[in-house]
Amino acid sequence: MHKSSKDLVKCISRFQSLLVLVLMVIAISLLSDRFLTAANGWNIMRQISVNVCLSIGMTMIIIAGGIDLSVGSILALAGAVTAGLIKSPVPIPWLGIELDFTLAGAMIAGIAVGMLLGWFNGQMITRVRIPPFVATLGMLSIARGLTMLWTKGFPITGLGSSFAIIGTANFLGAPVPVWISGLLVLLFIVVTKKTRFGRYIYAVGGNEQASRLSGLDVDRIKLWVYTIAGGLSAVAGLIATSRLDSAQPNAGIGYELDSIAAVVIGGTSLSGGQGSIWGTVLGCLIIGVLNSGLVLLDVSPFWQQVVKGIVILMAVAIDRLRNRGEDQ
Amino acid sequence: MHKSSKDLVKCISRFQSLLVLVLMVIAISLLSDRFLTAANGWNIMRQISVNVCLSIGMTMIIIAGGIDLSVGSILALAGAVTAGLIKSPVPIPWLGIELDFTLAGAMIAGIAVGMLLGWFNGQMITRVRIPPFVATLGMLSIARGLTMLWTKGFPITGLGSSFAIIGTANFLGAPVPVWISGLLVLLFIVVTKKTRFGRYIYAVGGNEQASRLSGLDVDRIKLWVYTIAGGLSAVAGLIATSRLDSAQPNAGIGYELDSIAAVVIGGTSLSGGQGSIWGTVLGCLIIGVLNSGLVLLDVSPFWQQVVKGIVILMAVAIDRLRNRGEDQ
Amino acid sequence: MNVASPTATPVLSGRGIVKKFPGVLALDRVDFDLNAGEVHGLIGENGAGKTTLMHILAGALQPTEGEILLDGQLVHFANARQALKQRICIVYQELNLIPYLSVAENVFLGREVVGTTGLIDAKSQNLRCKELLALLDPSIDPRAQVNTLRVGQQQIVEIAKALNAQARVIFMDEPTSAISDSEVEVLFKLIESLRREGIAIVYVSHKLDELLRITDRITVLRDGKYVDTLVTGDTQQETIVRLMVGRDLSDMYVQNVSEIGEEVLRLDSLSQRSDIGEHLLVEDVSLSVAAGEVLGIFGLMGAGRTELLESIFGLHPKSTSGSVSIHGKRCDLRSPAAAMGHGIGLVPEDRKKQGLVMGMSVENNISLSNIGLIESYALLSRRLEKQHAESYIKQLSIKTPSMRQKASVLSGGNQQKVVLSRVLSTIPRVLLLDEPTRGIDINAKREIYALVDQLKQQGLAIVVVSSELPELLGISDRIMVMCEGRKTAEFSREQANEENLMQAAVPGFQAETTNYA
Amino acid sequence: NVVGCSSHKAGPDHNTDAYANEAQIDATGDNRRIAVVISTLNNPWFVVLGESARDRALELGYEATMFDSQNDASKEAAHFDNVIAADYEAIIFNPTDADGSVANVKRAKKAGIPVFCIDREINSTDTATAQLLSDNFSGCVELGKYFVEQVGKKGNYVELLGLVGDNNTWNRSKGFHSVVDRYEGLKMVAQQPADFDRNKALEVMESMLQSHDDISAVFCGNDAMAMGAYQALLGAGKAAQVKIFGYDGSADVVQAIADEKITATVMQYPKLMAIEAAEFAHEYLANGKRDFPQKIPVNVDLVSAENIDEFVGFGKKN
Ligand SMILES: Nc1ncnc2c1ncn2[C@@H]1O[C@H](COP(=O)(O)OP(=O)(O)OP(=O)(O)O)[C@@H](O)[C@H]1O
Ligand SMILES: Nc1ncnc2c1ncn2[C@@H]1O[C@H](COP(=O)(O)OP(=O)(O)OP(=O)(O)O)[C@@H](O)[C@H]1O
Ligand SMILES: O[C@@H]1[C@H](O)[C@H](O)CO[C@H]1O
Ligand SMILES: [Mg+2]
Ligand SMILES: [Mg+2]
Repeated sequence: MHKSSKDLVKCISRFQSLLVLVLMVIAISLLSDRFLTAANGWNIMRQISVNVCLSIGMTMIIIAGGIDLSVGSILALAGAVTAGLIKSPVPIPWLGIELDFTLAGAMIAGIAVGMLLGWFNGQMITRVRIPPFVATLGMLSIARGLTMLWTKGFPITGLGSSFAIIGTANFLGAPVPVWISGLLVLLFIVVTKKTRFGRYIYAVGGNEQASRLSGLDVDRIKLWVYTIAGGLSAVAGLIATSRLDSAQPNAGIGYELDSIAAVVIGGTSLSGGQGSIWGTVLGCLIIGVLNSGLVLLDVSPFWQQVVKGIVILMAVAIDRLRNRGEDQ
Repeated sequence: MHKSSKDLVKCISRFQSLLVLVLMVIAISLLSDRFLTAANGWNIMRQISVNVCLSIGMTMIIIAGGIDLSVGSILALAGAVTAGLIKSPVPIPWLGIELDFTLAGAMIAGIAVGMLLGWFNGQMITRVRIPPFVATLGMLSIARGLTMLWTKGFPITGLGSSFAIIGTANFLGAPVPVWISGLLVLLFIVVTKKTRFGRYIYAVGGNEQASRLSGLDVDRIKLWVYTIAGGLSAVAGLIATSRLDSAQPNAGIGYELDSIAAVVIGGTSLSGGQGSIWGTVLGCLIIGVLNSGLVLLDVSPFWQQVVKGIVILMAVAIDRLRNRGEDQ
Repeated sequence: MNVASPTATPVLSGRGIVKKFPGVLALDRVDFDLNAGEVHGLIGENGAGKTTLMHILAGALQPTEGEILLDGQLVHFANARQALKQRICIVYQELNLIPYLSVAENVFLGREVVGTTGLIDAKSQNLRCKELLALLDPSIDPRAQVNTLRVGQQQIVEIAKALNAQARVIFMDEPTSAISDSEVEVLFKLIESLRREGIAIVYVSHKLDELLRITDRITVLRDGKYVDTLVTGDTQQETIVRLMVGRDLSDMYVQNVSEIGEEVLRLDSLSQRSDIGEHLLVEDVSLSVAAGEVLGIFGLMGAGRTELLESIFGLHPKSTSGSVSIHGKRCDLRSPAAAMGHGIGLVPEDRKKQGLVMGMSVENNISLSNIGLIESYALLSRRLEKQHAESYIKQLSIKTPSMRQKASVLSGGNQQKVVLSRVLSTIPRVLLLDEPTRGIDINAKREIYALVDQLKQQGLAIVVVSSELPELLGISDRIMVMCEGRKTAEFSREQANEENLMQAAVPGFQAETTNYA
Repeated sequence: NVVGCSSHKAGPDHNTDAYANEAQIDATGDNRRIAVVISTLNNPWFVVLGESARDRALELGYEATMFDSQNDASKEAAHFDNVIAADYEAIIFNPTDADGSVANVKRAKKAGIPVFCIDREINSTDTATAQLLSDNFSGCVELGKYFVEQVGKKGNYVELLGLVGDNNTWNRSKGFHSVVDRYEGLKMVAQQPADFDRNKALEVMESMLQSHDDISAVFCGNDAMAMGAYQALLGAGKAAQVKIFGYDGSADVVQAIADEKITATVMQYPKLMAIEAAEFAHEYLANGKRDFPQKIPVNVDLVSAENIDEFVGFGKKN
């Protein structure tokens, strides 16, 4: 009996965010007949695709016991680098040559830059042992400055119709950003749940010392997590840039908080060791539905902020009240 | 011998931020003769006074094992409330009366609002057991929304010359904001180091469960810490509003990160139980000197962000490298 | 006992191992040899360096000086992983499991079964884990999340993990400190069969009887120095104690008969519900303790003793029913603060997690519970705090380099004394001690027993929870037994003996003796 | 140019104390410095504005430094303090906020430093030495007329506002509505702020399109938002049906008008405005000129397919 009641709790807990989501969808649909349409559904999914990409990485980092405040800045830099390389070749004066990137080359370069910065985060955290919050806070500032330097403060626009595909085209009836984020979600659900690497992420976040003593190379695992997250931020940057047909130097400011909110609403604990990508996707959807719903219901932008704050609190409060017994 | 070498390390560690600061001051003075002037000294101290107020509260919260992302929004709301009450009386329709606040009344009301929101943070954290990061993230959004609602999105300006004293006047040769923040620093150094309440803050952050079993009312202590921090954010809001002679609805955006950076640079550990207000003041000074120096040295605004990020990393890195032995 | 032949090369040995921590010389040129197929005991007082030595031999720490030989070959382990590759495992003193992973996931951590797809094969892991656990404790479900298991079960999972690594050297650091007697028996059988397979085992324990029972040789450490290695067969308990302490110990238990005064603490059908399930952790317990009396409480792991003390101390106000009275007056104990206000003091079971603020200084810890004592004009006084701490450091002879030292660097026994000081500074009338000697060495134990006796003389009412029978029999005036949350028996000091206590502690006993309690 | 000295002393508008005066005399030596304080560099419009002012000041022989206030009036206040402490001689100023920036300018004035506001206004008529502002209202009157011409007298449209705390936002909106509101058939079905930001505009527009699928035009308070709106319409497959109107004359919108993606914008001349401000500062410092008109409207031009050949980004072809 004990066991089955526990299983029930677990089951509810797993589907709790889903429940919140469904209730929200029902409520908004009752208030606005424009909400529950296929077009709006795709719209919401397209809008959250950037946050989904960021939050996949954020989820893994948080499960591993860390945090990343630099995702928004990395997004901006990666987008700007790709856009810059698409628009104009890079001269290498001392070799007397110019590097002219293909579209694919420019995109790979953007993702590589994201991974490099993520790797740098990881190095600061694992080698120099700077706490993740501080290390990525430093990176937040550095990467933003680099973006400004690279763009000289100007957006880089007019990136061509091939590049626009990533952000704006449809494929088999679904927007390409939704395909990209959806495939990444599937990939990383498998990675986190079914591979050694994923298992180790949970282990490291659950008990770092024990993981080390069990023979895991804790530092390498963390380094990879941050590197991958950097790459995912870069992908988000490509989508955002393509959607705007412009790399904005101020893109992504404040996105770290949106992303953390999605992760937390999705049930991942900030103390590490627990959580899931699937939950995070629900978290992103809840935020997306909320954003869209508030606009459709014509709620004033000022109230929107209040309501959003309350929803964050409520989503987590439900979770905490349910778990109350366990952690005291 | 063993002991004395340890003492030395301790001593250096205590004065390390001071060392960083002194080195920075020397370096900038060598490069610019406009830096080391009395006027610029007061100038820097006036500039950091807002961050000092915020960071006193942040330090106590972090020592107690928490974090507060809502300081910037509370600053904005408190400033707006005070400004609003100074400008126009509040009608209470169902009583058929109007409440007309005196200047002091308006200021007290602003501080009370700050404390109320801090108290609400504390309630969320201690009763509902929402992790501080999330609870204050929600408040960040809610208080910003409330500020927007209260101001309808417009700044409230023209607050009169008496109110301007707080932010702009001098008293005995020093700017009033420097007096305010300086006195608060002294007060809270005594509170944290010399009173029961201060001792309890360290205990709660060091080991919550042991504190509870030692008879401390952990929840009440935390509640007070958040409430006081809310009040301090409000004071910061009054200073900022008075300096500008205007309550800006978008005041304080992103200040939480500046404040956390100051606390961390000042040697307070994000894991709680350790740290000092004095260190935080040094952290604020380091950031202030850096900001002022970068401008005086004519560093481009884009490079400034890069340099600031690097300084955050370096300040903490030195600390970590020095401590390396201890925590492994 | 088959004593390994001294001519064979040891599997693993340490030569001149030195380990310095900042301010502490934990190991001072220690030599250690471990032979294949032997069970090698390691003993010494708290802080003697046992754990440190094991960690170095298993790669979890690097020595400051000295070398490690594996099969006579010089090796260097940069981390635990490299030692694990050589199949050298530790069952750690501090539990080292991942709380949110399942039993099987923990057992296979770092050596996952990976299918041809590159993905983890959870099914076969669970299966193999089940087989492994069948040897140890079949009641553990491989899919259960580890943090839902009892401490003892978690210890078993750790052992299963070492077995699964097919270790040829296993270090066990106080493996029985948290498991029940029946589990101990299982463990010993297992150790025996491992030995027969030629696996070398290092066994650390403060429990001399265990060491004498299962080891082949015993190495004694004192203050980080190697003292001697004895062949177990020819060794007397007294010899070991003398080597550990460096002198002969007088009687373990001091017990003066004290004047039993009037009733101080009284419980009337106290019950406590579980936060999670609906079952009762403590069920209908009534008792009474008088001034100058020590009431011992015995029971197996999970009998509900800790919960009982915690309920009295006001830690679970919402789930507790029944009444607590002090000096005949019923008290409403809503919180530890309220309990302390009524003169109740608790020394908790886990001093690291519950007893001390490890990052705070010794003096700050001592004054934490009664900070009013060191206040003057609403401010804390350095001078008063120092005096206050000094008096306790002297009274309980706490060994610390300085009272401003962090509590974390003290040895277990001294940490326990700091907790005691903190509790005593509230001037309690009732003192609740939960496993007051768990994990502390024999000398520190003696001092604590003496202290308990002294406090009893002063007229305190004392309740001691312990899982060690000799200890309880040595210090209690009366002993109550608990099983599955219920009080199953109560004996006077004269009636009590190991047999009847144990009988009452085993489930199924209470049916016959309800009338007794 | 040393003539300036005497006229400083005679300057009518400063009840200068000796100290400030001395500093000024000093500064007319070889170390003459002008500060360019810009509300944010997060938008190319401002980068052009700031850099043009700085470059012109450099040409005129000054040391010039650019400050980025990051849209935060408090950061701006800190810049002013630094500028005052460092004895700059003049400030070319793009305020973050019409009200919130007034106190800063007052402080500078008190310290004897002239302030020339560009592009954005402060709500005070006697604090800044001069304010050079695009004639936003009349620019949008022109735009409003063209809007009616293009969209017709009937239809639904939406408006994206800039920053709600900025006067430009409201002057543009008012100018536009002063014309368009006279036609009852033209209905504004939604009005939302998008902070002059391209990304924000994209998101707001996407959401607006969900509730209003029958719009025929969108009026945006600047060009960054017009481009964001265009991207949203493109994504929704409505770029061809919905006419977009912007404001600024940024390079990408000028191009988009040529490509017939966007219908019209209003060209403001940030370079002219900035250069003129730098020259005013020079007049003030070098030639002792004091009688600047308080508000100087800078002419703006409607840009549409009809005259697109005359324009490049932020200016006229020459
Ligand atoms: N990480 C560390 N940092 C500083 N000192 C340490 C550290 N680990 C152990 N010590 C010190 O080294 C000495 C040896 O400790 P160790 O844990 O090896 O003793 P032990 O014999 O296992 O004791 P116990 O019986 O309490 O488990 C002690 O003085 C201890 O305080
Ligand atoms: N955190 C927990 N989660 C689940 N069950 C628990 C928890 N803590 C205690 N229990 C259960 O509560 C019951 C009583 O435990 P309690 O700790 O009071 O026993 P005890 O006699 O003091 O044993 P121990 O020697 O382990 O302290 C046991 O069944 C135990 O398994
Ligand atoms: O006039 C400018 C530009 O329109 C810019 O695009 C936004 O800010 C306004 O002040
Ligand atoms: Mg040990
Ligand atoms: Mg217990």
